[in-house]
Amino acid sequence: MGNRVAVIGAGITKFVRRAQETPPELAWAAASQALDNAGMTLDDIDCVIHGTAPDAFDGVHMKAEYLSAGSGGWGKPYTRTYVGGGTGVFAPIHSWMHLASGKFKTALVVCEEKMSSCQPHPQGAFITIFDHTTERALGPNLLWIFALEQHRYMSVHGIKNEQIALASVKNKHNARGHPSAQIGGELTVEEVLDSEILAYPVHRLMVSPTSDGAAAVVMAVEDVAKAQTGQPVWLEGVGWALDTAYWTNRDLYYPRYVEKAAWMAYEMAGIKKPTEEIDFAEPYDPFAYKELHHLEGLQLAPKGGAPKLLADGYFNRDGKLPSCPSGGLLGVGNPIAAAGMMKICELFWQLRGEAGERQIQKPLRRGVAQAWGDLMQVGTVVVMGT
Amino acid sequence: MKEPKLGTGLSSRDFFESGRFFTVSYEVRAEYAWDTGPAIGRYLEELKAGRIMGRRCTKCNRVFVPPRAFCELCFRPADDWVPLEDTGTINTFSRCYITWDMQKLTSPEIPAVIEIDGATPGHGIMHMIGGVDPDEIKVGMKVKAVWKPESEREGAITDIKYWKPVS
Amino acid sequence: MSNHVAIIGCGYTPIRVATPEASYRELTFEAAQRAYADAGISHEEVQSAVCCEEDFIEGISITDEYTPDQLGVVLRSVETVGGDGLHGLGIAAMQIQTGALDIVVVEAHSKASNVLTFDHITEFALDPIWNRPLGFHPEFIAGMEMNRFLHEAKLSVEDCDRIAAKNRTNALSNPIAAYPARMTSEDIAHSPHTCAPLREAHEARRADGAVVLVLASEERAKGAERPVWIRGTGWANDSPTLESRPWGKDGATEAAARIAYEEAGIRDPSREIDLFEVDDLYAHREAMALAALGVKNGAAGVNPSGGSLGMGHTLDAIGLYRAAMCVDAIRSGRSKVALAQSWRGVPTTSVAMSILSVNHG
Amino acid sequence: MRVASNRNYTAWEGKIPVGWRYTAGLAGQEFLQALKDRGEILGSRCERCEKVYVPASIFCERCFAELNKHEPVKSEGEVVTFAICHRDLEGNPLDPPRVAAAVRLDGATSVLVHNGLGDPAKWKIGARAKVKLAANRTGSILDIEGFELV
Repeated sequence: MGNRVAVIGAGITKFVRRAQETPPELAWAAASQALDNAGMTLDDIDCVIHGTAPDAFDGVHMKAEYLSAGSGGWGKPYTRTYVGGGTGVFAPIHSWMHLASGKFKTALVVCEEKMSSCQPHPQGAFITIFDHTTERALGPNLLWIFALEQHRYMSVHGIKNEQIALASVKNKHNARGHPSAQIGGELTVEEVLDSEILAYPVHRLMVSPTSDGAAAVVMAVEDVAKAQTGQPVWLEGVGWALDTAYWTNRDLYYPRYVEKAAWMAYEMAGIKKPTEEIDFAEPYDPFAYKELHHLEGLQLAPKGGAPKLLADGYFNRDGKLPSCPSGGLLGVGNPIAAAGMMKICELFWQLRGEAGERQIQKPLRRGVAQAWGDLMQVGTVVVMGT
Repeated sequence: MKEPKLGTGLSSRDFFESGRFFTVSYEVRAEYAWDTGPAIGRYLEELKAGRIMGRRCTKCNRVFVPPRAFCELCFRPADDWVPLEDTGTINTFSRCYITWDMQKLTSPEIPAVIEIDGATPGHGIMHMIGGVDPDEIKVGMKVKAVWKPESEREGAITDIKYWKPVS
Repeated sequence: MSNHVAIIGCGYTPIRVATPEASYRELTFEAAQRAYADAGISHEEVQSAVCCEEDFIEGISITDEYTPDQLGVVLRSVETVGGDGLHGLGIAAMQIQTGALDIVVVEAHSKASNVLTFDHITEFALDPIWNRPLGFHPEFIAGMEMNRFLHEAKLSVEDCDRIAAKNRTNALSNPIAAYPARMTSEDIAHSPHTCAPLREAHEARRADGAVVLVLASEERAKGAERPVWIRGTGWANDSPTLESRPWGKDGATEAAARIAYEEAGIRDPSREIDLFEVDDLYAHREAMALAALGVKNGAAGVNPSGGSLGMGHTLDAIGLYRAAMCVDAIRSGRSKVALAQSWRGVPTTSVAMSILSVNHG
Repeated sequence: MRVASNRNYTAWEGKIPVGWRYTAGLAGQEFLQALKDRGEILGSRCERCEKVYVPASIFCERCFAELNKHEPVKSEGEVVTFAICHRDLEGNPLDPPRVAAAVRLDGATSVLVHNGLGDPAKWKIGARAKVKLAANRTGSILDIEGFELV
C-alpha cells in the first residue's frame, strides 16, 4: 500500500506553563532539532506539515500561516491540518499521505501550541467549541464534557474514581524521566482524590496542565530513510475517524471513533490481535480516565476492563503492555497538538532504544500512539515499528 | 533523545508584573450573526412558545433533537416535525465548581446530558439540572423542564431555566 | 497501481451575497447532495473527507468538529485543513494516491455574510508584536503589494482597472456569480481609494457558497460518466512575515507552479493550458498570478467565470469554485486542460493550484 | 421543510470572548530592549544566506540556522513600497489619509513596516526615509513613530 514511510528524526522543546518564546520560535526549536537529529537541513525537505489546534490559544487568525516561518514553510509546499486534540497524532498521518502517495520524498512535521497567550485563562477559549446557537448560552466549559463523559463511563461499568486516579499516579511517575516534563512527580491515589474537585468526578490532579511547547519529526520514504539512518522507525498503519458533532446523541461510555481509527490502522499494519502484536502504547491522556477509555477503544483492554488491568500493573512501564511510558499529557504537559506529537516522538525514541531512563526494558518491536479531540469525536491512531 | 531545545519558562510574576518582559495585550472584535437555518430557527422559536421540537427521519425512524433539516446518517432531508415532551432522563451529569473562565463557584453548576422523552432513546441535549440538592442527583433520574416565564423567553436554549428531578 | 485521480462529482450552490435561509449545515448539505448525485454514488461510498476552514471565520474554536454531518460521513475518516479548497483538493488526491482510499471528497464553504467584523479578524491574522500595534486597515498589505508589483512589472493602475472591468463583465454570463455588472475600466477608476493605489472596485467582495468535489481512483472512475482528471497539483508558501516577503512578485505561485507543472508534464503553460481560473482577490493579483505562472500575454481564457471579482470571494471555498468552473468547462468541451489557482488573501503568502484535464495524459 | 417567507429567517448573534497577552519572544525581547534603551534597530545576520532580518530573529527562515548575533542596522533606508490608507479599521474615512510604508534600512535585507510620516503625496518607491523615534519609549514597536522622508 503506497510507499513505505518512516520517521527518521525527532525534536522537542520543554513543555512549560508560560514560554517566553513566540509561537514561531517554539516551532523552530523543535523543527530544527528534528532536522539535526535526522542529519538533514531544510534544503533536504520537500514539504512541510504543521499541526496546531484552535487559533484562540496562540491568538492569531489563520495561525499556521503565521507559524510557517518557524516551521520551515518558506518556499515549500506547506499545509496545516487540525482535528482538535487529535491533531498531534494526525499530523504524521497527514504527512504520510504526502509521502506514501509518491508525491514527495521527505517531510518536516511540526506541532506547536502556545496556550499561555490566551487571557484570562486558556480555558476561556473552550466555550467556543460548543454549538454557538444551541449550547454556548449555557456557559459551558471544557471540564463539563470531560466530566460528563467520565461519569458516563464510570456509571455504565461501575468504575470507582480511585481506579481512575491511578492513571494520574502512573503517568506523573513516568514523566519524572522526561526532560521536557512540566509536572512529573510522585503522587498517591489519596493525594489525587484529595485534590480539589473541579467538576465531579474530575479532580484537579486528574487533569493535564495548560502548556506551551512544540514537537517535530522528520519523515521520509523508504530509500531516503534507509540512506539517512540505520534505525528508521516505520509507520506501519494509520487510521483516523470523526464521529457526529451531535455529541448528545451518542453514548459517551465508549469511544467508537477510536475503535474505528484503530482498526483502520491495525488492518494496514496487518495486526489481528492487538494485545499480542503491540508491545506498548501511548494513548491520549489529557484527563486520567481518558487513558483507560482510549486503551479500550484501541482494543488493548476489554470494555470497562482497563481500570482493573491498570491496578494489576499491566500498563506500568515494566508491565505486560506499558502505557504512556513518556509520562503522557498528565505528566509531561499538554500543549495540545505538540502533546500528541510528543507521543509520536516517544514511540520513535522507545523503538530506537533512546528513551533514556524512560526506556522500556523488554524488547520492543511495535508501538501505537493515539490522540483524541473535538467534541469527544475524533480518533487518530498511528502504529509504528522497527 | 537529546535535551529539549528551548521552552523558556516564565513565572506568573515575570509575565504579568515584573515589567522585565515586553508583552502586547490584545482583544479581537470577533462578532458573528450565524444564520440559524430552518431547523434550528424553528427549534428556538418553539422554545419561546414553551415547546421542544424534534425532527423525524422516516427512513431510519429516528426522532432527533436538536432538530436538523436533514438526517446525517441516511443523508436525506428529514421528514417531519415531532413535538417532544419537556421531560427526560439524566444520561450523565457533573457538578462543576468553576465557570468557563476558571472562576471558582461555591455552589456548583450541574450540567447534564438529558435524554428527551419522545425522541429516540439515547438522543438528548446538554442542559442544566437545578432545584435539587446537588448530592441527590443520580444517573437515570427523571427530570422535567423548568421554563422561564413566557414574558422572559427570547427564543433561546436558556428559555428553559433548568431541569428539575421529578419523583 | 495507477496513480491517476479523477473528479467524478461536482456540486456547488450558487454564490450569493448572503444566504439567510440556510445555516452552514444546510448550505454544505446542498452542495454534497449535488456532488454525490453527479458522481452517481451514495454518501456511504465516501471513505474520507477533507474540509477547508478556519476557526475565526466560522466563529467556532476547533471548527472541524462540525464537519461530518452535512457531508454524510459520520464515523469515517475526516480531516480539516486550514487552507484554501485547492490545498484540500491536493490532499484528497494524495489520499487516493496512497492506495488506501478510493473515494475521497473535498469540501469548502463560505458563510462570510455571518461574520460581522471581518476586517478585525483579518487584522487578527497579523503579527501581534510587529504589525497589529500600527492599527492599519489590513488591506494596506494589498495596497503596498499592488504598488510594488506595478512598479516592478512596469504596469499601470489602468491595467488593473481593465482586469476588474473584464471580470465583472465576464460574470454576466455566469449564472452562479454574485457580482456581475457591465463595467468599463473608467467605471472602476471612479471608485474610491481604499489603500491607494488600491481602489474599492479592485477588490473582490465577499459572498456565501459551498462546494463539494468527489475524487476517485482510476479504478473507481471507470464507471463515472464524465470524469475530469487531475493532472497535477501544487501548493506553496512564501515568507509569512511582512518584513521578509518579496513585495513585487508572487513567489508562492512560482513555487507551487513548479510542482504542479512537473507533475502534469507542462512545459509551456500558455500553449498547453487553455483555461486559467486564477486568483483575482485584488485586480493586480490576476496579473501577478499570470506572471508567476509563466503565462504570456494574450494566452487563452483568463477568468471567463468572472473570477472572484465577478463571482464573489467565497473565502477558502474560492479555489474549489474555480476548480468547479474548470470542471464545467472541460465537461462541456470549452477546455481541454485548465488550471485553477488560489491565494488565501491578506496577510498570507499561501497559494494552491490544480491542473485539470479531459484525459490523464 | 418550508420557510414560508423571509420573515422567518433568523440569525443568532455571538462572539469569541477571549483576549491575549503576547510575549515578544527571545529575539523580540532583545530588539525592543535595544529600541527602548538606545533607539537602535537590531537585525540578525545569517552568514550562509547573506540575509539580515529586521526585527531581530533567533533563526533564519531560509536555512533554519540559529542566529545569535543581533547587531544594529542603520536608521535610514530605501522605500520599498507604501500604500495610502483612506480608511481606518472600522471602515471610516481617514482624513488626512495615513501612509503605511515598508522601508529597507541600510544593512538589512528585510523591510520594516511602519507609519509613513509627512505629506502622503511626497511618498515614492525608491525614496530615502529614516526612522523617527517616539518621544516616550516603553518597549514596543510604537517606540518608533514612523519613517520620515529624507
